[in-house]
Amino acid sequence: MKKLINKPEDVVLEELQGIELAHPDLVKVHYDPNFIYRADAPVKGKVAIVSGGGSGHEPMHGGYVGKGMLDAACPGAVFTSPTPDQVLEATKTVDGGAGVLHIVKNYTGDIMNFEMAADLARGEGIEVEAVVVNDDVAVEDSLYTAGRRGVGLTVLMEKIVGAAAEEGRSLKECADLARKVNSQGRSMGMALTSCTVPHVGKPTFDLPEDEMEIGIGIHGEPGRTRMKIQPADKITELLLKPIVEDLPFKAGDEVLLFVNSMGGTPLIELYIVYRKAFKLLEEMGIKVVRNLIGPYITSLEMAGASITLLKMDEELKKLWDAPVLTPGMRWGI
Amino acid sequence: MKKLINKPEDVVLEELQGIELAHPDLVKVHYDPNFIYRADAPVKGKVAIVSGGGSGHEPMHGGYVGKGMLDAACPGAVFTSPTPDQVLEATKTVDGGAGVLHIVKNYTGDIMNFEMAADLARGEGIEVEAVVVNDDVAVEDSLYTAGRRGVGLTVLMEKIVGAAAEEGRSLKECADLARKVNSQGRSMGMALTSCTVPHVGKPTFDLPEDEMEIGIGIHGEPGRTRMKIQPADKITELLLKPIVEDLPFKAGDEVLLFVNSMGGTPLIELYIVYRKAFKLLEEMGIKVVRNLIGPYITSLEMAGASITLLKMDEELKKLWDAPVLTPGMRWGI
Amino acid sequence: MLVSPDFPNVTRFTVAISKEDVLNWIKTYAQVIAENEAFLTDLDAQIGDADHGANMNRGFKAVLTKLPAQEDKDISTILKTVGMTLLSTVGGAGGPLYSTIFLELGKTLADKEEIDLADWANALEAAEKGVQNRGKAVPGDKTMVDALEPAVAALKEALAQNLSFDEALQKSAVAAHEGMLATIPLVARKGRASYLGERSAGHQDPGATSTYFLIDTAAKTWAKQNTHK
Amino acid sequence: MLVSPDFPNVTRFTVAISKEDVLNWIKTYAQVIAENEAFLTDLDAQIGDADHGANMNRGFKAVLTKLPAQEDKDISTILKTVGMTLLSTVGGAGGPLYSTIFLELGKTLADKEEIDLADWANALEAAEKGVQNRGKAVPGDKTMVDALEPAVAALKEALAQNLSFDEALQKSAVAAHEGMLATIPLVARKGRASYLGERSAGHQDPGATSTYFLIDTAAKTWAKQNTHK
Ligand SMILES: Nc1ncnc2c1ncn2[C@@H]1O[C@H](COP(=O)(O)OP(=O)(O)O)[C@@H](O)[C@H]1O
Ligand SMILES: Nc1ncnc2c1ncn2[C@@H]1O[C@H](COP(=O)(O)OP(=O)(O)O)[C@@H](O)[C@H]1O
Ligand SMILES: [Mg+2]
Ligand SMILES: [Mg+2]
Ligand SMILES: [Mg+2]
Ligand SMILES: [Mg+2]
Repeated sequence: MKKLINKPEDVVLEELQGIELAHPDLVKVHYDPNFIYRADAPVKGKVAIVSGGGSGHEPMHGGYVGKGMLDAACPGAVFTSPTPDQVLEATKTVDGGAGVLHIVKNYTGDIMNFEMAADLARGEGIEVEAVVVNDDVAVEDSLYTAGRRGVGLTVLMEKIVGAAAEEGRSLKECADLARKVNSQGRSMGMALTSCTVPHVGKPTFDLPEDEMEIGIGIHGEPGRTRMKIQPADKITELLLKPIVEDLPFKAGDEVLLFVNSMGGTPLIELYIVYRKAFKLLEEMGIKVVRNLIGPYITSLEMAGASITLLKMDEELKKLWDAPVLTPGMRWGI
Repeated sequence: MKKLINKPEDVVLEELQGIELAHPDLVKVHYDPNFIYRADAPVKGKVAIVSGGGSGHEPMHGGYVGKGMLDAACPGAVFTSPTPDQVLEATKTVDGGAGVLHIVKNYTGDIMNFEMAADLARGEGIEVEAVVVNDDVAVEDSLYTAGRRGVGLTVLMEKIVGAAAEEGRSLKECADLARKVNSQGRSMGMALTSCTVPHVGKPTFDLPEDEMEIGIGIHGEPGRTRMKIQPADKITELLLKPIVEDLPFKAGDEVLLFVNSMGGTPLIELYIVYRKAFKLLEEMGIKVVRNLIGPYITSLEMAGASITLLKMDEELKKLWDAPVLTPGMRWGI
Repeated sequence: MLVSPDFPNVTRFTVAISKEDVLNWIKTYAQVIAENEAFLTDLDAQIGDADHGANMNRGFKAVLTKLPAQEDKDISTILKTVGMTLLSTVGGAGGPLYSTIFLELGKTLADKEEIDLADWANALEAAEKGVQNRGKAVPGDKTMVDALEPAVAALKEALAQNLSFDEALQKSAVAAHEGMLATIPLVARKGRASYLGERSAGHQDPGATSTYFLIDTAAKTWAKQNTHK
Repeated sequence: MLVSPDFPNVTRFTVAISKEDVLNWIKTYAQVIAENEAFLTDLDAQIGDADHGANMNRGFKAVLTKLPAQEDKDISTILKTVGMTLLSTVGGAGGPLYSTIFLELGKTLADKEEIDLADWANALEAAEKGVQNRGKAVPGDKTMVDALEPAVAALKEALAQNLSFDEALQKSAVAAHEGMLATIPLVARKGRASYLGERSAGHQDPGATSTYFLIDTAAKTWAKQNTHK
């Protein structure tokens, strides 16, 4: 295992210490239970946005805490959803009296832990709403399964809903907006290599030198299919097509195109993918009006990429463009 | 070779196409010869800052073109310095009448190609100054060698000098400032894995599963020593100590601490390194007043990290904080 | 040897589970989990995210540090403390679910100084219901329910058949084991493995495996080497 | 067969290098580079950045596309065109240096319809000086100068010794080869390999290798199979 870490069991703690030392102007870190929260929390009268999930997806979620985005993020162990006490404490800490919105990725563990925390918080008199992100078209959806995973769209939702909260919208309005974002966004990812969970010490899966995994999850969960490595243009097609067909996105639609690195794939390759995705969309009459390109929701050092499309309208564009000041995303401030 | 690319020989071209499609508001791309330049170039009366170098270090340099940073960047083939015609054309395109500053990393190829371009540009009546960055303490310096490599400090220099040019400083002032930054900054890097140059198709070097390379260059050039992998804290010490001793940085100094990913190392690990570096500096009485953490000067997908320290003063702090709007670095706008 | 009031024609041992037995069970299970961390993680790597072993081990290590201060509390309090500790240390799907098991056991066994087989069957049934309520999985979904549910059924059947204490526990362990193995061909419909669809078939469910260990450890640590009826 | 005016006692062939020879040399070299791309890159991977083969190959592929339009130009123009093409396609250290070689050859051979051995020696010496001026490397710095300098020296010596055309070219190729091999133990003082310090010793310099190929290709493509004095 080749990592810049000390002991595997200290990875999350030491990362939090690093974040605390690096961004004292933006965030504070609470330990035991662990959560990262806005330096100026609670913001009186503002709906607070809380998210969280397993660690290993940095900058998500801790890197998105700050003005215009999250009020708190609860990092679990690597790839393990946080516990209810983390979410409860974070919720209590950032509640500014206008209620708290939980943004939860659709994983059984995340759902259960956030639900328990929400129940406990409500028991303490805090108004809590939860919205589940489930944008991964790699997963077949069904009433009788756990449904789709929450992946890249989470980043976009946190930015957009964070802006709405900053604007002064109510808890219900924020939750409705989050559900709207969820209904208009779709993602799919692929991996060229496996990630290695620190406490496991070896790759989660073996991927031969000439193969790739299409439809990979952000925790190294196996995907839809394994196949021979294809050129980037072909891979881009393999990811984009199911996304477009699922919603479906249609000619005339305006979209945000988000090309994300799984961690180990460098920016130079993301631009190659972006280029092809842009052209494919153009051919379909779909107009890219905003974009995001980089490692924003990662799976440790996994090489690979994901594509997220979000259908945009004037409201979403305005909220996307609104100022944001966090360790991981910043503009306008 | 596991990469999201099409043909190895098309990597740079397609990356440029991606950048062009992604950031039309910020930059334009000129092909054949290849360079990326500010969408609003030439900025009349402003000193233009031009840099460049081999591709494979993204977001450097193309990602740093925009308001408050570079006016143009000339990308060579992967890990190969650009050619004089690229630099000449870029220089002519962005010259706003106040002269052009070339920021050149200290590699024989870069030096020679930029020098030839500068000579040609001067022949066409453009005032050109060049400043060489050579901050890599891993390399022993001597009058009788090619000296030290230019690495992480380049990013900081481009930001700071870019802000100075935006402020309206003269060519001489910008060049002096660049030399000041160079004289006050030092870097060192390490690798956990090799990078793979696309047209080579296999790793540049073999690094056994339990070894690392200390003092690595950003082109996968071998470093100072190879040794068994150590814990992150120890590695941080191995990088930081030679940096601090070289300038030397002293108790009471204010510094910018830049912890950089070589490409394949994810953010979670950078924060662990940042934490230790911060603490070591604290113990030495050196105060971190600014920081930068992320993949800003990479070596394709190489896993590893580098540390750069820059001694700060009020002038540098003000210029660092000045607004910047580029694909790869953005704040205040 | 007493005549059971429920089954008047049959003599049976009043073999009961003491607080020490419960503590012993939990401590032994913590050890089993530690020893099987890599195994559970390997199972999870195949159809999940390679953390089930680490999650459970982190949780039960925390339990072990909490136990000393609990040794003079009653069985119910001990079980609830285990549940609360797991809730705040395990995370993931396993955290709330294992927490639920122990919280339900604690709730059902309130005020008990000792537990007999019927108590145990009732408590375990409550735990199973709790898990099903929380996770919405039913038998056949390829989850820990697939080990828990047959264990409860086997216990109840053993009670009905008036099997010995050891035999009853043994039957529940065997049933859990079979339930665990039966997850192999299943296509997951709940939990992270369900994202795999058909590709989840052919792999043993990690949660069902750790649950089998839980039931099996009970059978082993509580066995009285008493095979009489 | 004429009596040489410089060496009146000796008869020698006026064996000259024609424009076709020059074109042939360049084309053959492009092929040699293409065949040795991986080899040159491997050498560069050890003490550099693994691009020398690709850089040279990119440059000479571009040269090949430029040549057809140059075939009716004179030798000097052809050589300068090669130099300019390399300058704008190779990049790195190799680009300006190889460009300098061809530009200097072109400059020195201005107006020549044919090149004799003395012309060639002069031109190659000018190229060597040009490389040294541009790169500031001296012999022993572990660079292409270490192949170029002995090749020039050998040519001049062969001229002084009045060796045959073929022999003279052969001597220069052998000298370049020896110079190339002699880079192996050297510690680099110029170029990217110099960053390695002592660790650069034990590896053959890629630029010296491609330069040896250049000299060797000249010897091979220009050989007249004439060993008379
Ligand atoms: N809805 C559910 N109901 C019951 N058990 C479940 C459910 N979802 C998951 N599980 C169990 O949890 C196990 C995985 O636990 P763990 O790896 O700790 O959590 P995570 O899946 O969050 O990483 C699965 O093997 C399965 O037995
Ligand atoms: N200053 C110099 N003078 C002469 N030759 C040099 C000099 N620096 C480098 N070289 C030659 O260039 C070769 C490397 O070329 P190449 O790999 O194409 O460029 P780069 O080093 O920029 O990647 C070296 O092997 C060496 O022979
Ligand atoms: Mg998990
Ligand atoms: Mg190079
Ligand atoms: Mg798991
Ligand atoms: Mg090279």
